[in-house]
Amino acid sequence: ARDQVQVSGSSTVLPYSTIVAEAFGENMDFPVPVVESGGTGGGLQKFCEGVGENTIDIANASRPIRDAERETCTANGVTDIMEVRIGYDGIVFANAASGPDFAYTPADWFNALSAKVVKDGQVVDNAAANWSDVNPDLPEQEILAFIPGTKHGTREVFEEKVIMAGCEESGAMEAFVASGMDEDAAEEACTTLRTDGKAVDIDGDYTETLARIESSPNGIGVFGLSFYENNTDKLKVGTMGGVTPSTETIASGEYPVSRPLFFYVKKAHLGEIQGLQEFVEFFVSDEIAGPDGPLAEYGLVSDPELAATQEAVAAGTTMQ
Amino acid sequence: MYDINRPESAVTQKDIKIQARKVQVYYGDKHALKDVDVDILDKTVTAFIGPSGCGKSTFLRCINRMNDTIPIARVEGEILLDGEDVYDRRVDPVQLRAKVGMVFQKPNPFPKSIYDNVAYGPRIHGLARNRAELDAIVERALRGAALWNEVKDRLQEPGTGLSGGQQQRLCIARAVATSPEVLLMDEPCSALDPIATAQVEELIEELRSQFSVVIVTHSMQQAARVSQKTAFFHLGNLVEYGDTDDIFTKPKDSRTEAYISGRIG
Amino acid sequence: MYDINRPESAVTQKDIKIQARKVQVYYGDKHALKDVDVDILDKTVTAFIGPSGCGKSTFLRCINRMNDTIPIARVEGEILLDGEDVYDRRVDPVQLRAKVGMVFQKPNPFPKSIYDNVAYGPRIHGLARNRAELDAIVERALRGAALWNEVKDRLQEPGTGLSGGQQQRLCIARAVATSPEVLLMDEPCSALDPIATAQVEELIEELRSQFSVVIVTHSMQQAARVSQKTAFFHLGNLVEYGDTDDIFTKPKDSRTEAYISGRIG
Amino acid sequence: MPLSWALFASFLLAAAGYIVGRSRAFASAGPDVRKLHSRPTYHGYSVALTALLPALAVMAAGSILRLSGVLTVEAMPVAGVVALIAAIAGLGLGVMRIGQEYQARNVVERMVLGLLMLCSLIAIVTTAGIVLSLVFETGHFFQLYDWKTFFFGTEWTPRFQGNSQLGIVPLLWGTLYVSAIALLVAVPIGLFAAVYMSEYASRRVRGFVKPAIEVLAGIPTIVYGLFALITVGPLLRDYFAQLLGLGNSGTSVLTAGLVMGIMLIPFVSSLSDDIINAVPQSLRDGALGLGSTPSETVRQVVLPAALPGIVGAVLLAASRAIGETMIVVLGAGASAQMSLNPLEAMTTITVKIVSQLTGDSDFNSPETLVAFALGLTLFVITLALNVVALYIVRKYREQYE
Amino acid sequence: MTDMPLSPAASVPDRKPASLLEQDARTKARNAAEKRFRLYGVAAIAISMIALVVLLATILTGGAGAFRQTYLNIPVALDAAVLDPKGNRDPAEIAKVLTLSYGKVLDAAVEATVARHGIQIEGLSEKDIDNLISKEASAQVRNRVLANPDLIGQTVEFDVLTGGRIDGFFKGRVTMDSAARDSNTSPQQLQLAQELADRGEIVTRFNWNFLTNADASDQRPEAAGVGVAILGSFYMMLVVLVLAVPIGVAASIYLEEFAPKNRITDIIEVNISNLAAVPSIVFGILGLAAFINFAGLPQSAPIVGGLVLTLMTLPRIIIPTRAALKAVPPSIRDAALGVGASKMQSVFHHVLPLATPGILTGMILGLAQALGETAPLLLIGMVAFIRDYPAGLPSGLFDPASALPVQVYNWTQRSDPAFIERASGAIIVLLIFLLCMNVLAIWLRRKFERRW
Ligand SMILES: Nc1ncnc2c1ncn2[C@@H]1O[C@H](COP(=O)(O)OP(=O)(O)OP(=O)(O)O)[C@@H](O)[C@H]1O
Ligand SMILES: Nc1ncnc2c1ncn2[C@@H]1O[C@H](COP(=O)(O)OP(=O)(O)OP(=O)(O)O)[C@@H](O)[C@H]1O
Ligand SMILES: [Mg+2]
Ligand SMILES: [Mg+2]
Repeated sequence: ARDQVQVSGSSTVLPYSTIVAEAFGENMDFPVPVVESGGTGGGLQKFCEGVGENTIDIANASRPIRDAERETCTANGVTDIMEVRIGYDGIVFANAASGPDFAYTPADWFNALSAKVVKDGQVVDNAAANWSDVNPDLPEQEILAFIPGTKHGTREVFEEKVIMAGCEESGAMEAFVASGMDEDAAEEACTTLRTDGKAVDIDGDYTETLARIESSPNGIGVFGLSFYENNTDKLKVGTMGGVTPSTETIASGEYPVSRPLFFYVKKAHLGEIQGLQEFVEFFVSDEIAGPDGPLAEYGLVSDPELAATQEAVAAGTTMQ
Repeated sequence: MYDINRPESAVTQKDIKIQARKVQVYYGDKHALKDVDVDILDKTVTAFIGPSGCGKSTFLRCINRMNDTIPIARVEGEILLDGEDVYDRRVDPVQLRAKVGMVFQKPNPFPKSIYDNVAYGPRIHGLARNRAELDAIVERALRGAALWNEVKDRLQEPGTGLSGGQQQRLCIARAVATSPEVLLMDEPCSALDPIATAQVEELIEELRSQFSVVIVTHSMQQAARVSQKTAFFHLGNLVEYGDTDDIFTKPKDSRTEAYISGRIG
Repeated sequence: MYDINRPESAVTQKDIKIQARKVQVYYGDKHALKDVDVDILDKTVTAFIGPSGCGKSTFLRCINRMNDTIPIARVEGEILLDGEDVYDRRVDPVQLRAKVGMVFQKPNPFPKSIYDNVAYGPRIHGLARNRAELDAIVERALRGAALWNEVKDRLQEPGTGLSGGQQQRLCIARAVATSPEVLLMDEPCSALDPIATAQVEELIEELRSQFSVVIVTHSMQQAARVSQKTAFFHLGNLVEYGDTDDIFTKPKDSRTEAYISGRIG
Repeated sequence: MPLSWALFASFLLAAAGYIVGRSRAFASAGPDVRKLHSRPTYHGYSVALTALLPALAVMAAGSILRLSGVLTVEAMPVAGVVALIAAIAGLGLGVMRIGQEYQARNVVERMVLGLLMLCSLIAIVTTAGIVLSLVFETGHFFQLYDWKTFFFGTEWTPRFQGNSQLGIVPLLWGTLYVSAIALLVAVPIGLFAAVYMSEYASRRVRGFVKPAIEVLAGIPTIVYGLFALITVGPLLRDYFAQLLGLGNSGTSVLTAGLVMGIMLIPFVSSLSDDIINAVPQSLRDGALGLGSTPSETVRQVVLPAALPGIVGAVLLAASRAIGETMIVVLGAGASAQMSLNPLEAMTTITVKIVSQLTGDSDFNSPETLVAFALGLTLFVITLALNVVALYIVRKYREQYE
Repeated sequence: MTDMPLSPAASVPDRKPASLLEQDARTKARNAAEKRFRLYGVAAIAISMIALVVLLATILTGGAGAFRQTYLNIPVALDAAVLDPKGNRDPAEIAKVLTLSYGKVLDAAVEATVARHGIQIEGLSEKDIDNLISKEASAQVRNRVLANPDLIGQTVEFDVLTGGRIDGFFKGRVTMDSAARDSNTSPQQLQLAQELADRGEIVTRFNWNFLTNADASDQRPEAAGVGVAILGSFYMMLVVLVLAVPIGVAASIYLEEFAPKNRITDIIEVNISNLAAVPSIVFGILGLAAFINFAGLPQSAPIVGGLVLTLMTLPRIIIPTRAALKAVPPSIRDAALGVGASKMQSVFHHVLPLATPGILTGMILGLAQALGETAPLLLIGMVAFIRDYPAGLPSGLFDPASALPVQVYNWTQRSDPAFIERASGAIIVLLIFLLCMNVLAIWLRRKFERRW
């Protein structure tokens, strides 16, 4: 029989998972769980492969499981799934530490990166070259943004909470609708980014984004909060709507760009795989996931409703 | 076209070792050997003569099926060894080649030591029970091929580092060491000096007491010296076959006569 | 040990083309050629004779520095071509080899068409200005090597698909086509029938009118027929060198005599 | 009896069979070993193989049945016993067959040939496996996504919300572009290095240089990727692209191609070197003897003779180029564009297979499933390229001797 | 017989007067071409070697630091009140105390040490002092206590890892400048470390643990090692070596020497070259489907990784092997067949030994790639955080294990910059591993190389 818990999924959740796995192995009489990184989609796919020793126990996800995925799960016999929210991930915008200070609004980002913008009431191709073209308060620096590639969940959050928000904030959304688009088309127009090399997709990880900023010092990158906090010597974070990102401002909801992180547990494995129950409980315990725990220290925004999660885990509540 | 007058006497005297019937060889489209019929006797040296490119090597390679290795070569007709068709599907060419040894026209020693070159055949056929026996076989073969004196101190050096004539003798020794029943030699003395040639001819004479030897040669003198039977090939045809003495003294075909007297080539 | 008595008359009559002085060749530790001194005349055919393994090919390969390609071979002494040391550091072996052509002992046609084999030399030396000229050179060379009739219909077929003797003649044609000043031929007729041999000998005779030809042969008759000078090698020594007639009729060295009369090999 | 024990026992039986077979063969030969058709060792092998192969076959069958669920775990010991019985039966049969006439060598060789054939079948089975593991999900993808847009679409913009543009054309273009540049770097450098090593360099130099260059193939691609990103990319951008006005992208096809080319050098150089070295010296002598320079010899005689091997080496390099991801991600970027400008960022099919497969999108969505379609399409394209390569080799091949 | 004069003078310009010592124009041109050609060769090799040196230099300068590590020597008062709250020294009870509590004990110990040395630094916060040492230390102390509960209540000397930033400071990676901006350290903390180092409490020494430790989480780069990865890579390469090389050579022999030359073998040939072009991740897809889902082998296991890499390596061995076999001149086969060797014998006795250099090259390159590959391992669960060592052979083949390239891949993605040094260190280990794997092959290849 397999004697260690197997976890797979999102690379955003991965560092938190490994911190917990390591502490779990140190403090408990169980082997250290194996934590794979394969992306949320890949992890959930493995998760939904079926029930049994050859399948994984936990899938990490940087987004909630989708209905279509639930269906596949059900079709493969993975019916009772526990959803555990572990906290929030803040998404920050940072440039090289030697660069100027930036104070953005979502509208700035929209106007800098969207393929179509509204100028004097007209929908035109985005021609902004410098940040100061977008907003005179911003430094006069060439626009070059390293944004997560389309494989990343972060991209979705970026599009939704920054670009989309900026689109609405700047009134472009209305202008798009006014120009004859329907709601969906307008939304799509909002989130369609320019392809002239100002917005550079990054398929790799934040380390790649950081390396790109080092080789192109004008660049501004999109990072996770924890990554930024580990690299404050190289990066300078920008404020969003006047709020500086931190675990506190995110937890309080002041800083807008964040998303919940989850993991999913196969209930059928709880009794079968030794240590699984303990691991899940350990993960959400106050010592670990609480605001003073190692996860928060590393940059995870602790979930204000952690107590409810702990209860649900103890009770084995599954998704409906 | 082909009207060989086989001497009946010879056939009755000795067994026929190899019987070729209507052998045709094609290289792709090229018809290289046409309707060759010949009986090669046991314990006899048969010489194949004929101008360069007439098909002597081709026929030789038919006998032990070395033509199988040339993808474009195609053989038709029958060749019987001791009455069995060598092209029969049940015949194992490996066994055939163990019986019918061959010395190729171009010396092709293995890139191994001289000793290993000669010992290879005996080794794979299990002719020696121990190292001493093997040593003896190798020495005998090398002596037979008149190479022993030149290489006895350098048996472990590579066979490819020998001179042209030495390589040729090495290949003869290699073929002899496996003691085949029939030995096909394609111009075995072409790179040899007269003395070495004489020694190889002596070896052939010696082999004849037990085996059948077929030798291709361009030297009429050599053919006359060593062979009892001679076959003359011309442009892919076997023009004439008979006792060596007859062929050289009273050839029946005008082409044979022309060749022997040095008029066609 | 070495006491060659060079016929003064010959030297004065014709220019010395190649002068070898104290040539030593070693293959690793093996001393293959010892103290060879020889003068090869222009517009003369020189025959090298001697038992197999005595160093004839080795010496031939020294003259056009083909020994450079054998890593373990080491040459000492001087070889002068037209008075210039071919082992001089300023000498370009490429130019040397263009002047001193060679036919190897083992036929080694390129894996190209027959035409390309022969045209190779003229092409790299730029001997033809256009295709027609090249065709002419190829045809002339093949005719000279007595191969034209056999291959004229298959010039585009690979040279490796020829019979042994045909390959040999192809290599002769290839060497002749570059019109070298000296032609070194290592047993050029070993795989040839008498007629072809005669034709090649005729070619050699013709080449002699302009060039110097060195030929290695095992056939005393051939040496006597084609050469004006003969050198006899034995166990790495040049034993005797002189007019062919003298060597064959009144050899000075007992070893020469023994070899010619067929007693040593 | 567990299978591992049965396996062990069969090997023991086979070893015993070898000894028995050999000695029986010696015995039946009598004083003259030549009377035997085959040498005694072959008799030994034949007995060993007749014992071993049936047992292995039974065990393999048992395992497959077990995996496909026909047999239960409990039935496995039975399979072990059956395998052992098969081994013993084979052993008996093998020993009985020994005799002067028995063609042990042929039998052994036929069995070995069978094994060899089996090994080459693995390649076929692998292909079948790959196609099977791709084709199902590809079908699924085309149910969700219009095939015309996929094959002819010139835009690649996957989105989480769906409604993505998933045209393969820009990816294909990027793949070909990057690979072509990489080969343009690797093939000349590799070939020249190979020629130099085999024709000019001394044995000592070669003995050092060849393995040293091979280290290039062993350096993890992430190193190359970072090299491209941090060193080569900015260099090309600052001193080349910006000066020529060809854009100012830090990542470009050229960057990735150059760096990948360096990684591919050993594939061309080492393999070609071996093949060139195998061309018989007599051919070189022939050419040199006619007064050609070593380089002429190499170009006109040696390389044509070595062509099939060299093409194989280049194909291998090309394959590696097509399959590479890390260098492309870091060097060429991740944006799917179609441009002639080599100083612009582009990406390749393989990169997108990896990123769509390991991304965060819904695993049932076309955005993820497209990876399978990309894989299968790439498979078909490379197949076509390989057919062309085979044809070229056949046409220009020069067989020596 | 020759009906044309052979004299070259007819059509050939007279080349007579040329001396050997001076080259005519054409020869000059040809020699120039020759020189250029040779120069290209030298240039090609020079480019390769320069690239190699540059790459190795980057790896070495980046990774050498991973082989040194900074330690702090402190006496730790193992406070019984914290570590054994019930006071009955019951191991089960002691085990309930988590590392978090040990962390507090250690914090006190570090603070005590600083106080003992009387180090006073303006603006030094308590957090700076506590973060001087690695989080790994608490696990280290806890393990020691669990192994020997009698230590509780005593003061014991411990050699603990310093934090990643402090370690970086002593290796020059972290400077006062960067620390001023860095939220995880401060100039004061570095100053403190310097003071302690001056007093001999902090030392930097060779880091065996890097080679033996398992991976560690993002918070403790200083504790991470490649032990599990080395073992995992070793197991996988064992599988690849045992399967891919013999199968690949056997398949090549069949295809090149025995298979009839027809459509089917053409298809197989094309098919094999095509397999080489299949991206490695697709082999991962296949491996997941065939070995894990169908055959039921475990996730993250070296056996599956080895099998997948075997399939991936096969074509890369078959292609060079076939080329090498093809390059053996037919006369050698003829010679063997002529003395009555069977085809099989001629191949195994003569052709194969002559083809050995090519086969070994294929092996060297194929294994190099197999050793460095991560993509296929992604799908079979080997790109993972694995702390526990796999068992010995053979059962260890079925235990979860990591691999060297995986470790590199993982570490380059971690946020703490200290992992970049570790990644370069792992690359050095990987290259050494590769070299060890190849020396035999390289030596054999040199031995078998010959011309004929
Ligand atoms: N490559 C080599 N390596 C080592 N020894 C060699 C090599 N080539 C020739 N030899 C030796 O040097 C001696 C002279 O060889 P060479 O080829 O010159 O003889 P040869 O006179 O041409 O003989 P043949 O008439 O048989 O061709 C022989 O003993 C031979 O074994
Ligand atoms: N592999 C081949 N492919 C095509 N044609 C061939 C091949 N081998 C031989 N031939 C042709 O077949 C004919 C007979 O060749 P074969 O080698 O039998 O001649 P031979 O009598 O041995 O001549 P030689 O005395 O020159 O060796 C020749 O015209 C030759 O060109
Ligand atoms: Mg012949
Ligand atoms: Mg010779």
